[in-house]
Amino acid sequence: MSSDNQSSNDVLREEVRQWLAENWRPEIARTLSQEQYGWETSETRKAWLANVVESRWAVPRWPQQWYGRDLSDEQGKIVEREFAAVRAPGAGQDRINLWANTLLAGGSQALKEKLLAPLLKSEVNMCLLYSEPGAGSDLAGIRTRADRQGDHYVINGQKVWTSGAAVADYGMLIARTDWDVPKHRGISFFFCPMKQPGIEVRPLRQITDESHFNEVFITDVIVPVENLLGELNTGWQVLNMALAYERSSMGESARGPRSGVAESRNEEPLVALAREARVLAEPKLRQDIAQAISYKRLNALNSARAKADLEQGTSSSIMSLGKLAMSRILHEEARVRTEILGAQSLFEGEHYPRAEDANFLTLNAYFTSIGGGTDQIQRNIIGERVLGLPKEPEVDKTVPFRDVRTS
Amino acid sequence: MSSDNQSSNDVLREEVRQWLAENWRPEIARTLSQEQYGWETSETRKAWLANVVESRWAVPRWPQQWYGRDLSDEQGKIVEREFAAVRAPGAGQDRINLWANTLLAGGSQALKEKLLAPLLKSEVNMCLLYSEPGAGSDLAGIRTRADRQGDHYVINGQKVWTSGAAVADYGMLIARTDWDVPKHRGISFFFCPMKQPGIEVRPLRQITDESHFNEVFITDVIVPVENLLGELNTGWQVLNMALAYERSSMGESARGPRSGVAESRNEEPLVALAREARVLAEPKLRQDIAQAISYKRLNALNSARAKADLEQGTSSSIMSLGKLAMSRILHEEARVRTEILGAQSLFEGEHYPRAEDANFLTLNAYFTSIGGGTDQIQRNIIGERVLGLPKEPEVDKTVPFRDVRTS
Amino acid sequence: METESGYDPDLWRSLSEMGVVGLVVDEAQGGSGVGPVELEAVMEEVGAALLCSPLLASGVVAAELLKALGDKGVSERLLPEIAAGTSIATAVLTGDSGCWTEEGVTITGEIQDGGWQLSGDGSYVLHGQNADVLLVVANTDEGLAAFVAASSAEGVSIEALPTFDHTLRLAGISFDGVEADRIEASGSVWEAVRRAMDLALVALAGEQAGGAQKVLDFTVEYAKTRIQFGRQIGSFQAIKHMAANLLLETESAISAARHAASRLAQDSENRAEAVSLAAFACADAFVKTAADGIQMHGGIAFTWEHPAHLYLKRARADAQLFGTPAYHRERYLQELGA
Amino acid sequence: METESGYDPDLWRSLSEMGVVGLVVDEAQGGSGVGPVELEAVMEEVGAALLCSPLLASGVVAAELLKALGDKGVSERLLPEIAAGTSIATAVLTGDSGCWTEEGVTITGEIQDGGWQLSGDGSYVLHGQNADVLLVVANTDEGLAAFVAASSAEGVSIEALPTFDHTLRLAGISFDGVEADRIEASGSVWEAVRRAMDLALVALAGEQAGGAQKVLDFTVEYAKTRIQFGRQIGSFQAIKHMAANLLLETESAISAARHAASRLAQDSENRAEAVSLAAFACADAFVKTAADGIQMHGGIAFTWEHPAHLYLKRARADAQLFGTPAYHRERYLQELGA
Repeated sequence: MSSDNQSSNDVLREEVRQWLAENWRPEIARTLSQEQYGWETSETRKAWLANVVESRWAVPRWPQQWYGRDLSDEQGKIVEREFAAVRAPGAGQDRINLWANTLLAGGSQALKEKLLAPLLKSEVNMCLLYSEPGAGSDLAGIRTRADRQGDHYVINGQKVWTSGAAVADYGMLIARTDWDVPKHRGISFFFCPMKQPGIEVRPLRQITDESHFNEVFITDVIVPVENLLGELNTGWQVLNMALAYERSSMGESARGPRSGVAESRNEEPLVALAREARVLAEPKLRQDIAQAISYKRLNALNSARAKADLEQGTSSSIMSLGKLAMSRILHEEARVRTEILGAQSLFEGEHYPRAEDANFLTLNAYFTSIGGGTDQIQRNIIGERVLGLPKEPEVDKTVPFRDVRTS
Repeated sequence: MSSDNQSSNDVLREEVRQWLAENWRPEIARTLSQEQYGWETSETRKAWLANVVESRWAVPRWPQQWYGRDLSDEQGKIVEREFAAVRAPGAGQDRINLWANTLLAGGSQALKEKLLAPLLKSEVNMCLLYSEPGAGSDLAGIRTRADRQGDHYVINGQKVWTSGAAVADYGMLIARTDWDVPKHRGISFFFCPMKQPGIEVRPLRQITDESHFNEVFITDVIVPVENLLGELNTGWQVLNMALAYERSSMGESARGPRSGVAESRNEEPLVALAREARVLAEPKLRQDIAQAISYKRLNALNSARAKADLEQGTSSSIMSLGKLAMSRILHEEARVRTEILGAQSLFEGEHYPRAEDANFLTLNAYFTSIGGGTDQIQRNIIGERVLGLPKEPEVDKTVPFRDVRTS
Repeated sequence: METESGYDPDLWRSLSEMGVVGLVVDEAQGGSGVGPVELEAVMEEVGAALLCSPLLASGVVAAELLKALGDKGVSERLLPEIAAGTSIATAVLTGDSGCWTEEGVTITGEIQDGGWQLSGDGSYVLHGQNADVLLVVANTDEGLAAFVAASSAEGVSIEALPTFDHTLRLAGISFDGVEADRIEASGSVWEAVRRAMDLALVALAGEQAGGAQKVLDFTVEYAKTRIQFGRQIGSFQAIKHMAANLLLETESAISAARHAASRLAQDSENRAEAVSLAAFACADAFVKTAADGIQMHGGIAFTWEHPAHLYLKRARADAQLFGTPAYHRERYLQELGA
Repeated sequence: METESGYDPDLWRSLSEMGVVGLVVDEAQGGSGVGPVELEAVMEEVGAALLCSPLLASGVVAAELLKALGDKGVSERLLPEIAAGTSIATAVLTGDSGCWTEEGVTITGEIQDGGWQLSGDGSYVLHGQNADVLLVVANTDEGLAAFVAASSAEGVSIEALPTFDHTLRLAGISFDGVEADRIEASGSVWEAVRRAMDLALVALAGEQAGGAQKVLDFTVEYAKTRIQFGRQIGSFQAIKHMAANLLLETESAISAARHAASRLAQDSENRAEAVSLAAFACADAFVKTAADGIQMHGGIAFTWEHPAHLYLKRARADAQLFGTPAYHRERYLQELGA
């Protein structure tokens, strides 16, 4: 690193610090730290984010033209670190804001002018309209259609596994725009306005008896042509870019128990549970517990190695393992919890919070092993993209979508 | 069952009993019971078998024309049971003699006249020439060729995993006779004379440091046209019939330890081993031992159910599970043996017979999980033939073999 | 399946009329007079249909316990009602620990004013909330004894326990000086309990085997019809090989359950070995099949409307009901003399 | 790999000259003066190549034990020779039980005629048959003590043990009143042994991780080139998914081994936790990868000529060498405070 760089970095750091000192006032910090995270964004948060965006700290790596400062990645990190040091939100969106990055990369001038700033300021709510009942593992098999009529597209179809659809202003939607070419080549990517009559949102009841997701029925929904991202029929590429943002963040966290039973910060949850259930001395359980904990620790070590590799500029093959690893961690932890509880696991409800946890986690583990690409799909991806193993023969790769077999 | 049948069965039973009373003399019984089984057949055994064949008890279900009596399957069982009751060998070959049944089903008149009787009398030794280095799981991918020249075929190629090749008089061989049709349709099936110069047999050293198998190099080997089984280019069908005989007998037995350490007849080997190693009280090991034993017992129960089904005339889907089950039994038993022995398993040799067993069984388990169709192939077969799941797209099914990709 | 009262009275009546409830009750007492083999076969159907009824509680555990205790008078009074389904009986055998050995007995009986009175807290009582007749095993001065009490008797309080599997009904039952009739056992009371529990385990094994087979059936069916990437998903090895492994599990479970049933029917010496093998093999097979079945379905089975999760819940409940698989593996090894 | 003497003297000389043998020896004593991190990296290569040498015995266990014992005189005499590879040292720490705790020590030392003499039977001595210098931990009247003896000393008898993995050299060594020099430990002798064993476990973990990665590499390579059914076998999900699972195993093993090495390098408080995690994770990963690797190859790997079985043998040996995976899982849980 040249000393020129070094000194300009110092200048930048100082500038951020000073701006934060002036703007990140104690009362804002206090209000935001006490907020519950949910679909609705508070006014205080919106105001703060607006300030961050207008001061060009939200997306400093982006071009000047779009609220940015044309900073290098390294300089972007400096900004993020200063924000993180005082726990101020809003920076680093050029790295993590899925919606804004997708829009910047693929949106029309008009759409960017209209939505980039609101997205960065969390003034609009978004949802994902990708999966369909008939297109789960095979996302390119979607049958929702978009037909051009004058200066807009008319969308018809059905989406599923959508979270936040009821409060969303826009959905990132993939729809088929050409039925006479192979499946990957006839898909387009839209920002679909959600507040219109043709959108019907029905909550989906999960096996955990929760409803985090919706089915969305789409009937004659209107999307202006400027809401098309990328070129017509290149939606598969836009989608894959957007998915890359998502995947890179999976495998690092997952929901824990929902019982609300306080867990010791100092002890592994499985150890604490076994201690409480007075079975911590059982040799077979001890082996199972050690193994389950090791899966979690090993995944954390893998993630740390992947991050270190990335920071050194080498791309890491380990990153893609996180989701598969997490699936094993969650299923195995739920299994061992059940083993620890024995007959207690028959129960549920407020008097049996430990059983509630074990049963919930058993079912919720499928959220990871199925959702966002099943373990089986994930193993395909790892085998093909990481290990370079050949793909299977694809029977529908060159067939016009119209002629592809469906359920 | 009609009373007519019943009385004719009684007559048959009486006839067999009387014949055995006259022919199965104590000195023969004694000599044969003391014989070691090997590739060579003793003179006493040959003489006994010749007597059985000539008296038409070897293959009573077969036609009169070929040493049989045209008996029904039920009547055949009566003959077998009487032989079994006095432990006399040689009956039931119409059910279990792979070579003779294959020859009867597919052989030319000339070949049957020449070899059927010697096969039933164990006067000729046989081997299997199916697998090739390039055709393991994909048996139809063989590249050994048979070219017609006048009244014989000339064979060139290489076979592998052949047992008994060095002492065999004939080998059941598959070779390619048409290269311009898809792979399954250009294969023919031969009885190949092994005692000729173009046959070179090299022992294959296994990972268990044993040599039960050979590689066979075949150079300009001559096979008379009458040694073709079935029609030209229908060898795949003949082969599948022959394989059916083999498969139905797998999954019921496997080699045990080779240390020669006497094992208690009353105690499960894993229990005995753990007791001897003074770790039988360890709870984790007890779980592993119980599980490993259960795999074996469950397979025995499955086999018994399959046999009962067959005897009642219902075909059983369980039969095909035996080989896959046996693979799990053997790998798991070897694993638990290692677990029981701990550091002892580092050793081998006469002073460490238990370690020798654990290590041998660990490696030898692959004989079952790879040999005769890998577990993976076996799961395909079960999925497709038993559960009726669809086959994978076959890229080489309709391609002329000449154009098929090979390693 | 799931109903408010825990079972459907009409269904219960049909089962009774078909002779299912009285399967193990002698013909002289209004039962079908058949045995464990037929019971196991019926339970395979019960498992496949996720049937929710007091069959296991009343027709199996209670009926077999009465038979094994051998008090002619009590049997002649109760068994006909049980077989006819007009009376629902259940057994109180353990307390909060859910321990199914002699040490697990938590109720005590003592003589007060010339009659027996029961006190203490029982738990894990199958269909306790639906029972008319309670068979109670209790500690007394004279050792373990068995009693009959009416669920409506004074001093009985029954609390439904909140089960995760809503098709399973369990209750905690407290006894506070409840008057009860002592059953005059012809032999050891605990031996009678063991016989009843062995039959219950065989019935449960049949339910598990039948449940596993059903899950495999509808999963394979789905794999044949669901198209992804232009192919039936069952043509992919990932799915096909899971299915093949599950077939091995389910067929083994069926073999184990039927084998244990036939050993009970023969009153064979190594019946306990066969029962414990069936207990853990069938429990594990059902849990694995139900769990893998969800994975093989993908997203659709993550929805409440799809039945797959109901089978997983039942499988998990069955695996804990009368001792965990680990407990039965240990028992199996002991029966093998180790 | 396999040689008659258990190692190749030319290779040993090269390793010594490259500084590999003296990796953990201070520069002042002729070593490279680097630490566990570099050692682990070298051991990954050792595992990949199935290298057979006294590196672990002499350059790791013996060298680290001497350093940890802290007897300046002895260290200055022995470490330079060890680092240079001119002397091969090994440690005698346990007997026939193969138990790697303090209770496993089987040698006793007592003063006779004014000097120390050692007696008893040691076993599982790494490269004992090739060693010049024996470091012996023994029980004495004053508690545990460490000694140096020459392998050529009177009363020493060395018997090579018949190892299943022919690339592994182990010996039983008997001491019959062998004269030895006592090492003046600066602290607890057993604490020094633990430090040496921790380093040995990290080195072994590196070897296992490297071995696993190598097996995965050549197996994936084979799956890309082997054609069956007109396709590379790696295009079948059965093979592809096994490979993906093995990648998770091997990457986790590498992470665990490197993490443990860095914890040792920092002399971190929770070093033991990191070491035991690496010990069982790497052992299991290597065994699983080597085992599945054979299955993925099919028949060709069932032949003696193919290297796959050599890796399985090494994997199995490594998994037993300094305590089984189950032992280390238990230790891990204890380190977590459970």
